[in-house]
Amino acid sequence: MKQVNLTVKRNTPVADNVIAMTLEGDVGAIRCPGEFINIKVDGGFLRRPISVCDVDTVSTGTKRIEKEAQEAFGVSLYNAPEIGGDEEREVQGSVTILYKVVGKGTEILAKCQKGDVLDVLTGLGNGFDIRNAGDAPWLIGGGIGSAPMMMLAKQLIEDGVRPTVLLGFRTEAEMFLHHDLYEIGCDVFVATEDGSYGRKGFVTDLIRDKAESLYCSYIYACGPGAMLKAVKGCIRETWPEETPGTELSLEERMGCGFGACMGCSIMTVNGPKRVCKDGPVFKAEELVWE
Amino acid sequence: MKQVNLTVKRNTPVADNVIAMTLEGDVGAIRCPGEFINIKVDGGFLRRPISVCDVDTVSTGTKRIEKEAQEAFGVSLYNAPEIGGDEEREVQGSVTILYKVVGKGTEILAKCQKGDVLDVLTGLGNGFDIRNAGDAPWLIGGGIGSAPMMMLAKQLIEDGVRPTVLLGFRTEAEMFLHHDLYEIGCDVFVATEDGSYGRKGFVTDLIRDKAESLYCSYIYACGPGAMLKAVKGCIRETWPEETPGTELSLEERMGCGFGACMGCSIMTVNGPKRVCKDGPVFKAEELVWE
Amino acid sequence: MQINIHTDNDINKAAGAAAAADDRLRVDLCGITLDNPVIAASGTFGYGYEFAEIYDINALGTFSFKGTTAEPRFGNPTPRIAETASGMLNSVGLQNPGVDKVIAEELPKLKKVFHKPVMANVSGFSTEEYAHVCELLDKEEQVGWLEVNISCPNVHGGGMGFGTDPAMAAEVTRAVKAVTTKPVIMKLTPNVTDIASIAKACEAEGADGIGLINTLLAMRIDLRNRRPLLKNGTGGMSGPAVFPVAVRCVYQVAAAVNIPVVGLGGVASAEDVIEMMMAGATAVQVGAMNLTEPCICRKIIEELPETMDRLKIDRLKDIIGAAH
Amino acid sequence: MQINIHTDNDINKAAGAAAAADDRLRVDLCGITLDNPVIAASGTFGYGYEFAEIYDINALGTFSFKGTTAEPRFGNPTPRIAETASGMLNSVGLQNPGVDKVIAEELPKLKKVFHKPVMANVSGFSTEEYAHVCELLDKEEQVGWLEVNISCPNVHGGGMGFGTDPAMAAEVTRAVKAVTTKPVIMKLTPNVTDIASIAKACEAEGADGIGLINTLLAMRIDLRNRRPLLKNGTGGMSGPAVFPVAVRCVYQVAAAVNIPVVGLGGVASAEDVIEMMMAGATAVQVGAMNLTEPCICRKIIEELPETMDRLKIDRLKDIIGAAH
Repeated sequence: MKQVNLTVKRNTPVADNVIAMTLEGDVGAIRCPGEFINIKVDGGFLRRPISVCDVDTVSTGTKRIEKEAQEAFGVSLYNAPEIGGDEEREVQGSVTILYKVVGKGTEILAKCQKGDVLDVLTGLGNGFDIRNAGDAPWLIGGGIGSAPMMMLAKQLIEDGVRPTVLLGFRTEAEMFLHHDLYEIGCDVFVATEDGSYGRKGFVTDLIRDKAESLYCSYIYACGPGAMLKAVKGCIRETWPEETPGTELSLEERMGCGFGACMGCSIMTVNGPKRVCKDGPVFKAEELVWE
Repeated sequence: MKQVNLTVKRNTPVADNVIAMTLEGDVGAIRCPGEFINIKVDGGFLRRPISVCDVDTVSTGTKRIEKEAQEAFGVSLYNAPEIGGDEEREVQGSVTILYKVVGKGTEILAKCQKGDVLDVLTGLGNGFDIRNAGDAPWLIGGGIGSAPMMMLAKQLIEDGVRPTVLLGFRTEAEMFLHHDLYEIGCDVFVATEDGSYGRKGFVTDLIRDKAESLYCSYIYACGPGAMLKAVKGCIRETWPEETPGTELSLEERMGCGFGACMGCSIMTVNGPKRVCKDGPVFKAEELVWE
Repeated sequence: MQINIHTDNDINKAAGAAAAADDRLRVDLCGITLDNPVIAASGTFGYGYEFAEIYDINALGTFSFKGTTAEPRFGNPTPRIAETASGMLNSVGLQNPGVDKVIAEELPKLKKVFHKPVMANVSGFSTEEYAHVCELLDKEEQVGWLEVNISCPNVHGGGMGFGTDPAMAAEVTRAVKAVTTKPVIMKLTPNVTDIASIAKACEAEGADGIGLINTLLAMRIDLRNRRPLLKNGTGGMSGPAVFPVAVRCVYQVAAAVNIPVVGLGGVASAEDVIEMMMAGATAVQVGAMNLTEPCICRKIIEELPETMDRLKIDRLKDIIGAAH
Repeated sequence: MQINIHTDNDINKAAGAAAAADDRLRVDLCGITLDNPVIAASGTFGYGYEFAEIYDINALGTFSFKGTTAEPRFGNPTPRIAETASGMLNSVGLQNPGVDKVIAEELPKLKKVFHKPVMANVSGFSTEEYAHVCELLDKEEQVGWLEVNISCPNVHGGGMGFGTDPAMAAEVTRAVKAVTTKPVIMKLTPNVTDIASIAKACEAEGADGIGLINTLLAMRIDLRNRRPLLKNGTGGMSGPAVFPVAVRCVYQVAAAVNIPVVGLGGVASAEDVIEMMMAGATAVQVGAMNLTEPCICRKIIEELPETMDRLKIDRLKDIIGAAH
């Protein structure tokens, strides 16, 4: 975790009610896809936790952050979010987030102008582990939960893997990222609830469709709780024998966002876990959903 | 009372810790010197009441507001602050206030930039009545309480009267308005507590000095409570027989600033009065000070 | 004093518009219909004149006028006001001209600008005083409801003592009900261990409604002179800071009694009005916000229909207590 | 888990600086010297590890660790958190690994990053449980004080019941004092009619200090699904919104007892620490603000000297209770 001041570089709508914000400054604490940042907004008491969509450093690609870190610390940062050193590691660059305007906090964020400076906690959460991807990973996003798939896909592609991306939206006007993900080299499939674009139906319908023709080595998913439950069930039904390994990124109302307040705890097969610190990404088999 | 959005035109220091802010927009509800405006500041719950230092309308001098009002309503607005019509009367112009940075609210005000828009209640309070001035009025200001003397002096001068102004400050670095008041044609005398400018001592010392040589037809005073008490006592001692009529503008912590909450009530010889609505200007003989 | 902004003509127009409006906003408070559930709270609205200068206060459901005692009261010495995070403290101490002058002077003046039944807020220092003042105000045609404040935190030996003990709350209720005919709403303090027990004691003695919350007992200290900022020491906290405490109290009391609840405490928006109603309030008072946003009540009333649309609420009366 | 940011070397340096500092900030809390009166409050600071990642937590006076019960507890279902004006609600419900695991696992880990006596926060569902947990923690060398929470609003039948009745508060105090040797600070709820009477009952049974306030019982409602926003219904409100209520409670209790008072509730700045101390607090806890400004305690400690200069305060211990 590192507290930094980041400068708004861009804050523009990319779909109905979805805004992309790019923030410039020290992004050195951001290690892996699936992490989030926690933004202080004027007039709100709690910070607003928002998933990292993409990171760029001034001189290097996103993958280099991990490499630099490995060189500096001699360890992989994946699965070691509790390691220290954030304070010392400074990397200038930019981080992009996507957010939906749903309440007072995001309304205030939406009003930010280029040049505004925001107080941000970076390097939060335990993200996706790309070492598990295999050779044919599937990335599944639902609505605003599609955001972290950008950074994840970029890192997989840098590793020489071509991800298959399945995205679900309510309607065409709310779609975003599908084109960007295609441009960087992903195979992208979209479902919309109303059929206004792509397959009519849910992202689970896409899973069933594509499983007939495509191999899946591993699954990364992010979206609303109901979708993730459906995805987990669908995966088990679709591949009853050799179920692909699955990582799910959860949403929960948070107090601090860095593991202090136990406000976002869930019960797992390994006991209570904090979504903000032990997650937001969990292995599917760890989760106990009623 | 009228709620208006005013645009910051100027917000610059004029002395140690004293800032002059000029706000542009509809100032039509401001009727007479001694009134205040009540400004909403971001992050504060209560508005900040600040005395009007000066008003300018786009096409006319300050005195014209009264004249326009007389034409429009057929009555003098002095001593009739409870009359309605503020909503209907729109006069474009600017209002200048002077404020001391003493707490969170004024700190936020001090950060305002040219072009910022503030939510302001205008036309508040019962101000000085220039009809009582006579031919040789004295205007007495202490510290930030000197601010309303500008508009008062201008109106008196438009009426053909040359006011004598006595100002008290702690030290030269905290002085302001003395030069402006001189420039518009007042006789200005200053006392500083440390003697760094003008007479060493208090504004009451100035009263005693000047009373030896100058005639006084009426007194208008504004400043901290302790100063006003001293001034009232000093006037009675200096002119024990024919004590000049005196109007004093009081300070009090306010809730609403427009007479609703009774937060700033004081006891007078005429019963309880609200400083924000019945005042802030009271006749000296009305006040009961222990 | 002249108050001539809103002519009878204006008022007739406003009344016409209200009649034309459907009953989406209408609620019944103790047998009297309110055009909308928004009531300006006692102590933040004077006798309405200051607000009548800037908007037609007949837009309100109604308002509750300044707390009235038998004798005139100046109240507490100043400073009476302090600012807090998202709120304020006051220790006005029931300043009012006394019931006789209220009836002789304020009500006739009020009649010129407000044409709906008004809520009469009553305070006292003894059961007899409460009964006496209520009896007099009960006879006034303009008065629709008696709001009996047994919760003022700012007067010693008065008010809050009655509101912190179920037996004393019951006694005041009984005494007032014995001499009045109009609906009696008992206004309670949140500064108690069990607010529902106080509400039930009032209901058992015939109270027609419960109003809550009065202010939270609080204090600020002046760091420079090292003394409480308010001359009276403690004061009552109000404003958005207290809203979640008020919602909790309304929820608890609404679950405990079968009479209407009037919710107040930090209400600042149409959403807040709806939240209070879902917690169990039949009508909602707006207090401290009147002091910083003088047009807030009108704004809330104007924003209610679109807020209801967004939340798929047809009629406000349908959501009373919906969160239970 | 590795926590290797602050090496022993860092800590020695910090200790050296603290020793060199004059005793302007130093206070005595129940016989133990605090380098400064700033204590991170229980439930907002975990076991300190998360904060040790970003600053040397030995800068603190001390901190109070997560409320500990006899058995492990998962706590309440989510959502457990809601935002309010200048504050927040929580209904975590005493999630903790249980006293045995705290002693076996958390305290040894804590030893690596925190080298001062720590405050052990204890909760329970019976007098026996309080006594049992306190007895175990009392034996741990790292523990400086036992902070007995009889005020948690978020567990049914537990905690707050003990804190709302002087007799029950006295009973818990007596039971804990009988089996412990270290200073016992009883942590009280503000959700009572007369907090001073509870404090006096604790003092009479030998409590060494009083801590207050725990959170204000409150509620928010989700307007879309028309249900309380917190799954548990009500929650505890904290943050700057409650600060004036906390100052009032500290003032009242400090006037009523002769043992030290630990003030907390919405403290957000060096000025707030000073205000609490003037109201009567010997030490001051910082709670909710740790969650939104993780470095707030360090910032407050750093800003205390200049704030004291501005207010002409020589030593903090001189202003304890100055407003009385």
